[in-house]
Amino acid sequence: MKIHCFGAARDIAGGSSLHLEDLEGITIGDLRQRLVTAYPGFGELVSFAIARNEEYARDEERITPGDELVIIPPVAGG
Amino acid sequence: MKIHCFGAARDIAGGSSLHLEDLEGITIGDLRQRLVTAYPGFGELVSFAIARNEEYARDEERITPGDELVIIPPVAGG
Amino acid sequence: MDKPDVHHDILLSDQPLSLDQCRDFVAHPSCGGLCFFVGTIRDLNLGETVTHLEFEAYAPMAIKEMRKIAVAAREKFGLHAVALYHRTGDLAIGDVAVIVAVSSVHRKPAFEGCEFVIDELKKHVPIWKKEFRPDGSHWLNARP
Amino acid sequence: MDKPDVHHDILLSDQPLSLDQCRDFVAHPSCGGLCFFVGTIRDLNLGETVTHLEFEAYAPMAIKEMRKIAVAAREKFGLHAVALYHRTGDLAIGDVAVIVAVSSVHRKPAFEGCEFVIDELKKHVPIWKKEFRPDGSHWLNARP
Repeated sequence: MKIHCFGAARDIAGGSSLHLEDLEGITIGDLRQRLVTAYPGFGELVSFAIARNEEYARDEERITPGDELVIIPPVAGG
Repeated sequence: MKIHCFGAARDIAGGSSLHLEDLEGITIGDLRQRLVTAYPGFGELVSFAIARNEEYARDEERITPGDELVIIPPVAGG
Repeated sequence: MDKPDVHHDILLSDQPLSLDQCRDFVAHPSCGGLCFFVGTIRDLNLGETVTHLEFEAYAPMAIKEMRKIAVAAREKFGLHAVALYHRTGDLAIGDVAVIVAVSSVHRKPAFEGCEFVIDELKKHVPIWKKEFRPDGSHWLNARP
Repeated sequence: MDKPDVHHDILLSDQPLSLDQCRDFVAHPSCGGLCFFVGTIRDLNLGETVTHLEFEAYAPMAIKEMRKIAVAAREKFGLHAVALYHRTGDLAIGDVAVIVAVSSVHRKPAFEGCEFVIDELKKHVPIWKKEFRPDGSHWLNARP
Protein backbone atom coordinates (compact mmCIF):
# COMPACT_ATOMS: atom_id res chain seq x y z
CA MET A 1 0.00 0.00 0.00
CA LYS A 2 1.03 3.59 -0.62
CA ILE A 3 1.66 5.81 2.38
CA HIS A 4 1.92 9.55 1.80
CA CYS A 5 4.68 11.54 3.49
CA PHE A 6 4.85 15.25 4.37
CA GLY A 7 7.47 17.49 5.93
CA ALA A 8 10.22 15.64 7.79
CA ALA A 9 8.56 12.32 6.82
CA ARG A 10 9.19 13.09 3.17
CA ASP A 11 12.90 13.56 3.86
CA ILE A 12 13.04 10.25 5.76
CA ALA A 13 11.14 8.35 3.06
CA GLY A 14 13.16 10.01 0.33
CA GLY A 15 10.00 11.06 -1.49
CA SER A 16 6.36 12.08 -1.15
CA SER A 17 5.25 8.50 -0.54
CA LEU A 18 6.55 5.06 0.42
CA HIS A 19 5.16 1.56 -0.09
CA LEU A 20 4.72 -1.28 2.39
CA GLU A 21 3.15 -4.67 1.56
CA ASP A 22 0.47 -6.62 3.44
CA LEU A 23 -0.96 -3.81 5.55
CA GLU A 24 -4.63 -4.74 5.11
CA GLY A 25 -6.06 -5.95 8.41
CA ILE A 26 -3.19 -4.90 10.64
CA THR A 27 -3.61 -2.09 13.16
CA ILE A 28 -2.30 1.43 12.96
CA GLY A 29 -0.08 0.56 15.93
CA ASP A 30 1.39 -2.34 13.91
CA LEU A 31 1.94 0.01 10.97
CA ARG A 32 3.87 2.41 13.19
CA GLN A 33 6.17 -0.45 14.21
CA ARG A 34 6.61 -1.54 10.59
CA LEU A 35 7.50 2.02 9.59
CA VAL A 36 10.12 2.45 12.32
CA THR A 37 11.68 -0.89 11.38
CA ALA A 38 11.77 -0.13 7.65
CA TYR A 39 12.81 3.51 8.08
CA PRO A 40 14.64 4.04 11.39
CA GLY A 41 14.48 7.81 10.80
CA PHE A 42 10.84 7.76 11.92
CA GLY A 43 12.03 6.62 15.34
CA GLU A 44 14.19 9.74 15.57
CA LEU A 45 11.25 12.13 15.25
CA VAL A 46 9.80 13.71 18.40
CA SER A 47 6.65 11.74 17.51
CA PHE A 48 4.52 10.96 14.50
CA ALA A 49 0.86 10.22 13.92
CA ILE A 50 -0.92 8.33 11.18
CA ALA A 51 -3.89 9.78 9.37
CA ARG A 52 -6.36 7.34 7.89
CA ASN A 53 -8.82 8.84 5.39
CA GLU A 54 -8.05 12.40 6.48
CA GLU A 55 -8.57 11.79 10.21
CA TYR A 56 -6.09 11.10 12.99
CA ALA A 57 -6.11 7.31 13.47
CA ARG A 58 -5.95 5.56 16.85
CA ASP A 59 -3.37 2.79 17.29
CA GLU A 60 -6.11 0.12 17.63
CA GLU A 61 -7.85 0.94 14.32
CA ARG A 62 -7.44 -1.66 11.56
CA ILE A 63 -6.36 -0.80 8.04
CA THR A 64 -8.81 -1.70 5.29
CA PRO A 65 -8.21 -1.84 1.53
CA GLY A 66 -8.49 1.56 -0.13
CA ASP A 67 -7.56 3.51 3.01
CA GLU A 68 -5.65 6.72 2.41
CA LEU A 69 -2.72 6.54 4.82
CA VAL A 70 -0.54 9.55 5.64
CA ILE A 71 2.37 9.94 8.03
CA ILE A 72 1.95 13.09 10.13
CA PRO A 73 5.22 14.26 11.69
CA PRO A 74 4.98 16.90 14.46
CA VAL A 75 2.89 19.74 13.08
CA ALA A 76 4.12 23.33 13.03
CA GLY A 77 1.41 25.56 11.61
CA GLY A 78 0.77 29.15 12.60
CA MET B 1 -13.97 79.62 38.28
CA LYS B 2 -15.15 77.81 35.22
CA ILE B 3 -15.65 74.04 35.45
CA HIS B 4 -16.08 72.09 32.22
CA CYS B 5 -18.77 69.44 31.96
CA PHE B 6 -19.02 66.41 29.68
CA GLY B 7 -21.59 63.68 29.14
CA ALA B 8 -24.12 63.33 31.94
CA ALA B 9 -22.43 66.23 33.75
CA ARG B 10 -23.34 68.55 30.90
CA ASP B 11 -27.00 67.59 31.25
CA ILE B 12 -26.88 68.23 35.01
CA ALA B 13 -25.13 71.59 34.64
CA GLY B 14 -27.40 72.58 31.77
CA GLY B 15 -24.42 73.40 29.55
CA SER B 16 -20.82 72.62 28.73
CA SER B 17 -19.55 74.49 31.79
CA LEU B 18 -20.61 75.89 35.13
CA HIS B 19 -19.18 78.56 37.41
CA LEU B 20 -18.44 78.50 41.14
CA GLU B 21 -16.83 81.34 43.11
CA ASP B 22 -13.95 81.23 45.60
CA LEU B 23 -12.48 77.86 44.67
CA GLU B 24 -8.83 78.92 44.84
CA GLY B 25 -7.09 77.17 47.74
CA ILE B 26 -9.85 74.69 48.57
CA THR B 27 -9.33 70.98 47.99
CA ILE B 28 -10.77 68.83 45.23
CA GLY B 29 -12.74 67.03 47.94
CA ASP B 30 -14.25 70.36 49.01
CA LEU B 31 -15.08 71.12 45.39
CA ARG B 32 -16.93 67.81 45.07
CA GLN B 33 -19.05 68.78 48.09
CA ARG B 34 -19.72 72.26 46.68
CA LEU B 35 -20.80 70.71 43.37
CA VAL B 36 -23.22 68.25 44.96
CA THR B 37 -24.73 71.06 47.05
CA ALA B 38 -25.12 73.45 44.11
CA TYR B 39 -26.26 70.75 41.65
CA PRO B 40 -27.87 67.80 43.49
CA GLY B 41 -27.88 65.86 40.20
CA PHE B 42 -24.17 65.15 40.65
CA GLY B 43 -25.04 63.19 43.78
CA GLU B 44 -27.30 60.96 41.69
CA LEU B 45 -24.48 59.75 39.42
CA VAL B 46 -22.85 56.39 40.09
CA SER B 47 -19.72 58.42 40.82
CA PHE B 48 -17.79 61.32 39.36
CA ALA B 49 -14.15 62.37 39.28
CA ILE B 50 -12.53 65.76 38.89
CA ALA B 51 -9.75 66.32 36.40
CA ARG B 52 -7.29 69.11 37.16
CA ASN B 53 -5.09 70.16 34.24
CA GLU B 54 -5.89 67.03 32.24
CA GLU B 55 -5.08 64.55 35.03
CA TYR B 56 -7.33 62.77 37.51
CA ALA B 57 -7.13 64.80 40.73
CA ARG B 58 -6.98 63.32 44.23
CA ASP B 59 -9.40 64.67 46.85
CA GLU B 60 -6.57 66.20 48.92
CA GLU B 61 -5.11 68.29 46.06
CA ARG B 62 -5.64 72.04 46.32
CA ILE B 63 -7.01 74.17 43.52
CA THR B 64 -4.74 76.96 42.30
CA PRO B 65 -5.60 79.92 40.07
CA GLY B 66 -5.56 79.03 36.38
CA ASP B 67 -6.33 75.34 36.92
CA GLU B 68 -8.40 73.69 34.22
CA LEU B 69 -11.13 71.85 36.09
CA VAL B 70 -13.35 69.24 34.47
CA ILE B 71 -16.10 67.04 35.89
CA ILE B 72 -15.62 63.42 34.76
CA PRO B 73 -18.81 61.36 35.09
CA PRO B 74 -18.47 57.55 34.79
CA VAL B 75 -16.58 56.89 31.57
CA ALA B 76 -17.94 54.60 28.85
CA GLY B 77 -15.43 54.35 26.04
CA GLY B 78 -14.84 51.32 23.84
CA MET C 1 8.12 65.90 23.21
CA ASP C 2 6.76 65.24 19.74
CA LYS C 3 9.62 63.11 18.44
CA PRO C 4 8.48 60.21 16.25
CA ASP C 5 7.28 57.35 18.41
CA VAL C 6 7.45 53.97 16.68
CA HIS C 7 6.10 52.09 19.70
CA HIS C 8 2.83 53.91 20.52
CA ASP C 9 0.24 55.21 18.09
CA ILE C 10 -2.70 57.04 19.69
CA LEU C 11 -5.62 58.41 17.70
CA LEU C 12 -8.90 60.04 18.71
CA SER C 13 -10.87 60.87 15.57
CA ASP C 14 -14.32 61.63 14.25
CA GLN C 15 -13.41 59.77 11.03
CA PRO C 16 -13.63 55.99 10.41
CA LEU C 17 -10.79 54.01 12.01
CA SER C 18 -8.55 51.84 9.85
CA LEU C 19 -7.64 48.33 10.97
CA ASP C 20 -4.98 48.18 8.24
CA GLN C 21 -3.37 51.36 9.51
CA CYS C 22 -3.16 49.87 13.02
CA ARG C 23 -1.71 46.65 11.61
CA ASP C 24 0.90 48.50 9.57
CA PHE C 25 1.94 50.50 12.64
CA VAL C 26 2.49 47.53 14.97
CA ALA C 27 3.93 44.99 12.49
CA HIS C 28 7.67 44.39 12.81
CA PRO C 29 10.10 41.72 11.49
CA SER C 30 10.98 40.64 15.03
CA CYS C 31 7.33 40.07 15.99
CA GLY C 32 5.54 36.78 15.34
CA GLY C 33 2.23 37.68 16.97
CA LEU C 34 -0.17 40.54 16.39
CA CYS C 35 -3.40 40.75 18.36
CA PHE C 36 -6.27 43.11 17.62
CA PHE C 37 -9.47 44.03 19.36
CA VAL C 38 -12.15 45.85 17.40
CA GLY C 39 -15.11 47.21 19.33
CA THR C 40 -18.22 47.81 17.26
CA ILE C 41 -21.67 49.26 17.91
CA ARG C 42 -24.19 46.56 18.78
CA ASP C 43 -27.85 46.66 17.86
CA LEU C 44 -28.89 45.50 21.33
CA ASN C 45 -27.69 46.48 24.82
CA LEU C 46 -29.13 44.80 27.92
CA GLY C 47 -31.93 43.51 25.71
CA GLU C 48 -32.93 46.96 24.42
CA THR C 49 -32.83 47.99 20.76
CA VAL C 50 -30.15 50.60 20.03
CA THR C 51 -30.56 52.88 17.00
CA HIS C 52 -27.22 54.72 17.17
CA LEU C 53 -24.63 56.07 19.58
CA GLU C 54 -22.83 59.33 20.20
CA PHE C 55 -19.30 59.40 21.63
CA GLU C 56 -18.01 62.48 23.39
CA ALA C 57 -14.45 62.84 24.64
CA TYR C 58 -12.49 65.27 26.77
CA ALA C 59 -9.96 65.08 23.98
CA PRO C 60 -6.62 66.30 25.38
CA MET C 61 -6.99 64.22 28.55
CA ALA C 62 -8.38 61.20 26.67
CA ILE C 63 -5.28 61.17 24.46
CA LYS C 64 -3.01 61.44 27.50
CA GLU C 65 -4.79 58.59 29.25
CA MET C 66 -4.75 56.44 26.11
CA ARG C 67 -1.01 57.00 25.80
CA LYS C 68 -0.46 56.08 29.47
CA ILE C 69 -2.29 52.80 28.91
CA ALA C 70 -0.29 52.00 25.76
CA VAL C 71 2.98 52.72 27.57
CA ALA C 72 1.94 50.64 30.59
CA ALA C 73 0.85 47.71 28.40
CA ARG C 74 4.09 47.76 26.44
CA GLU C 75 6.15 47.68 29.64
CA LYS C 76 4.00 45.16 31.50
CA PHE C 77 3.81 42.61 28.66
CA GLY C 78 7.06 43.32 26.81
CA LEU C 79 5.22 44.33 23.65
CA HIS C 80 6.93 45.78 20.62
CA ALA C 81 4.22 48.30 19.71
CA VAL C 82 0.70 49.36 20.65
CA ALA C 83 -1.84 51.24 18.51
CA LEU C 84 -4.97 52.56 20.22
CA TYR C 85 -7.59 54.34 18.10
CA HIS C 86 -10.95 55.64 19.35
CA ARG C 87 -13.77 57.19 17.41
CA THR C 88 -15.84 60.22 18.47
CA GLY C 89 -19.13 61.66 17.24
CA ASP C 90 -22.19 59.88 15.89
CA LEU C 91 -21.85 56.16 15.17
CA ALA C 92 -24.29 53.77 13.53
CA ILE C 93 -24.85 50.08 14.32
CA GLY C 94 -21.83 48.10 13.11
CA ASP C 95 -19.47 51.09 13.11
CA VAL C 96 -16.09 50.65 14.73
CA ALA C 97 -15.74 52.57 18.01
CA VAL C 98 -12.28 51.42 19.07
CA ILE C 99 -9.31 49.46 17.73
CA VAL C 100 -6.49 48.06 19.86
CA ALA C 101 -3.50 46.54 18.05
CA VAL C 102 -0.40 45.10 19.71
CA SER C 103 2.66 43.25 18.45
CA SER C 104 4.95 40.97 20.34
CA VAL C 105 7.63 38.34 19.71
CA HIS C 106 5.33 35.58 20.97
CA ARG C 107 1.55 35.29 20.98
CA LYS C 108 0.65 34.93 24.66
CA PRO C 109 1.74 38.45 25.68
CA ALA C 110 0.03 39.80 22.56
CA PHE C 111 -3.34 38.45 23.75
CA GLU C 112 -2.77 39.53 27.35
CA GLY C 113 -1.54 43.00 26.39
CA CYS C 114 -4.40 43.62 23.96
CA GLU C 115 -7.01 42.66 26.55
CA PHE C 116 -5.28 44.80 29.19
CA VAL C 117 -5.46 47.86 26.91
CA ILE C 118 -9.19 47.60 26.20
CA ASP C 119 -9.99 46.81 29.85
CA GLU C 120 -8.03 49.85 31.05
CA LEU C 121 -9.50 52.09 28.37
CA LYS C 122 -12.99 51.27 29.58
CA LYS C 123 -12.01 52.14 33.16
CA HIS C 124 -10.01 55.33 32.81
CA VAL C 125 -10.24 57.17 29.49
CA PRO C 126 -12.61 60.19 29.62
CA ILE C 127 -14.91 59.19 26.79
CA TRP C 128 -18.68 59.01 27.17
CA LYS C 129 -21.25 57.13 25.18
CA LYS C 130 -24.84 58.28 24.70
CA GLU C 131 -27.13 55.50 23.63
CA PHE C 132 -30.17 56.28 21.49
CA ARG C 133 -33.15 53.94 21.67
CA PRO C 134 -36.54 54.23 20.01
CA ASP C 135 -37.91 55.60 23.34
CA GLY C 136 -35.15 58.09 24.19
CA SER C 137 -31.47 58.51 24.96
CA HIS C 138 -29.17 58.25 27.99
CA TRP C 139 -25.49 58.40 28.93
CA LEU C 140 -24.22 54.88 29.58
CA ASN C 141 -22.89 53.89 33.02
CA ALA C 142 -23.82 57.29 34.48
CA ARG C 143 -26.72 56.36 36.74
CA PRO C 144 -27.39 53.39 39.02
CA MET D 1 -22.57 19.57 2.62
CA ASP D 2 -21.52 22.75 0.83
CA LYS D 3 -24.40 25.00 1.90
CA PRO D 4 -23.36 28.56 2.72
CA ASP D 5 -21.90 28.74 6.20
CA VAL D 6 -22.09 32.21 7.72
CA HIS D 7 -20.44 31.13 10.98
CA HIS D 8 -17.18 29.46 9.85
CA ASP D 9 -14.83 30.60 7.10
CA ILE D 10 -11.84 28.32 6.50
CA LEU D 11 -9.13 29.08 3.96
CA LEU D 12 -5.85 27.39 3.09
CA SER D 13 -4.14 29.35 0.34
CA ASP D 14 -0.82 30.01 -1.34
CA GLN D 15 -1.90 33.64 -1.87
CA PRO D 16 -1.61 36.53 0.64
CA LEU D 17 -4.24 36.45 3.39
CA SER D 18 -6.57 39.42 3.87
CA LEU D 19 -7.27 40.75 7.35
CA ASP D 20 -10.12 42.86 5.94
CA GLN D 21 -11.74 39.80 4.40
CA CYS D 22 -11.63 38.04 7.79
CA ARG D 23 -13.06 41.12 9.49
CA ASP D 24 -15.89 41.42 6.97
CA PHE D 25 -16.77 37.75 7.45
CA VAL D 26 -17.04 37.81 11.25
CA ALA D 27 -18.56 41.29 11.75
CA HIS D 28 -22.25 41.29 12.70
CA PRO D 29 -24.66 43.91 14.13
CA SER D 30 -25.25 41.83 17.25
CA CYS D 31 -21.52 41.59 18.03
CA GLY D 32 -19.66 44.23 20.02
CA GLY D 33 -16.28 42.52 20.10
CA LEU D 34 -14.03 41.25 17.34
CA CYS D 35 -10.68 39.71 18.20
CA PHE D 36 -7.95 38.88 15.69
CA PHE D 37 -4.66 37.06 15.85
CA VAL D 38 -2.21 37.52 12.99
CA GLY D 39 0.85 35.26 12.94
CA THR D 40 3.77 36.62 10.94
CA ILE D 41 7.20 35.30 9.98
CA ARG D 42 9.87 36.44 12.42
CA ASP D 43 13.47 37.21 11.47
CA LEU D 44 14.80 35.31 14.50
CA ASN D 45 13.84 31.97 16.03
CA LEU D 46 15.54 30.69 19.18
CA GLY D 47 18.23 33.30 18.57
CA GLU D 48 19.01 32.13 15.03
CA THR D 49 18.59 34.29 11.93
CA VAL D 50 15.79 33.10 9.65
CA THR D 51 15.89 34.01 5.94
CA HIS D 52 12.51 32.60 4.88
CA LEU D 53 10.04 29.79 5.56
CA GLU D 54 8.20 27.18 3.57
CA PHE D 55 4.78 25.91 4.68
CA GLU D 56 3.52 22.55 3.51
CA ALA D 57 0.03 21.23 4.27
CA TYR D 58 -1.85 17.98 3.90
CA ALA D 59 -4.56 20.17 2.46
CA PRO D 60 -7.83 18.17 2.66
CA MET D 61 -7.15 17.06 6.23
CA ALA D 62 -5.81 20.48 7.27
CA ILE D 63 -9.04 22.09 6.13
CA LYS D 64 -11.09 19.49 8.01
CA GLU D 65 -9.09 20.02 11.20
CA MET D 66 -9.29 23.81 10.86
CA ARG D 67 -13.06 23.55 10.52
CA LYS D 68 -13.31 21.29 13.59
CA ILE D 69 -11.40 23.87 15.62
CA ALA D 70 -13.59 26.73 14.39
CA VAL D 71 -16.76 24.77 15.23
CA ALA D 72 -15.41 23.80 18.66
CA ALA D 73 -14.40 27.39 19.46
CA ARG D 74 -17.76 28.74 18.44
CA GLU D 75 -19.59 26.24 20.66
CA LYS D 76 -17.22 26.49 23.63
CA PHE D 77 -17.14 30.29 23.80
CA GLY D 78 -20.55 31.16 22.30
CA LEU D 79 -19.00 33.03 19.40
CA HIS D 80 -20.98 34.39 16.49
CA ALA D 81 -18.44 33.59 13.76
CA VAL D 82 -14.90 32.33 13.28
CA ALA D 83 -12.59 32.87 10.29
CA LEU D 84 -9.38 30.84 10.12
CA TYR D 85 -7.00 31.43 7.23
CA HIS D 86 -3.61 29.76 6.75
CA ARG D 87 -0.98 30.38 4.11
CA THR D 88 1.05 27.72 2.31
CA GLY D 89 4.19 27.86 0.16
CA ASP D 90 7.22 30.14 0.46
CA LEU D 91 6.94 33.03 2.90
CA ALA D 92 9.33 35.90 3.54
CA ILE D 93 10.07 37.66 6.84
CA GLY D 94 7.05 39.75 7.82
CA ASP D 95 4.60 37.77 5.69
CA VAL D 96 1.34 36.68 7.30
CA ALA D 97 1.18 32.91 7.91
CA VAL D 98 -2.14 32.72 9.75
CA ILE D 99 -5.14 34.87 10.64
CA VAL D 100 -7.74 34.03 13.26
CA ALA D 101 -10.80 36.27 13.51
CA VAL D 102 -13.71 35.80 15.90
CA SER D 103 -16.79 37.82 16.77
CA SER D 104 -18.86 37.75 19.90
CA VAL D 105 -21.47 39.80 21.73
CA HIS D 106 -18.98 40.65 24.48
CA ARG D 107 -15.20 40.97 24.43
CA LYS D 108 -14.02 38.39 26.97
CA PRO D 109 -15.15 35.33 24.97
CA ALA D 110 -13.74 36.93 21.83
CA PHE D 111 -10.25 37.00 23.37
CA GLU D 112 -10.58 33.52 24.84
CA GLY D 113 -11.99 32.01 21.65
CA CYS D 114 -9.36 33.59 19.43
CA GLU D 115 -6.52 32.30 21.61
CA PHE D 116 -8.12 28.84 21.74
CA VAL D 117 -8.22 28.67 17.93
CA ILE D 118 -4.55 29.52 17.41
CA ASP D 119 -3.45 27.22 20.26
CA GLU D 120 -5.42 24.29 18.82
CA LEU D 121 -4.24 25.00 15.28
CA LYS D 122 -0.64 24.73 16.42
CA LYS D 123 -1.37 21.37 18.08
CA HIS D 124 -3.50 19.54 15.55
CA VAL D 125 -3.59 20.94 12.01
CA PRO D 126 -1.33 19.01 9.58
CA ILE D 127 0.79 21.91 8.40
CA TRP D 128 4.59 21.86 8.50
CA LYS D 129 7.07 24.68 8.51
CA LYS D 130 10.57 24.43 7.08
CA GLU D 131 12.87 27.13 8.36
CA PHE D 132 15.70 28.38 6.18
CA ARG D 133 18.76 29.85 7.89
CA PRO D 134 22.02 31.06 6.38
CA ASP D 135 23.58 27.67 7.30
CA GLY D 136 20.82 25.32 6.13
CA SER D 137 17.18 24.33 6.57
CA HIS D 138 15.13 22.08 8.85
CA TRP D 139 11.52 21.15 9.59
CA LEU D 140 10.42 22.83 12.81
CA ASN D 141 9.38 20.74 15.85
CA ALA D 142 10.31 17.49 14.08
CA ARG D 143 13.40 16.44 16.01
CA PRO D 144 14.34 16.60 19.70
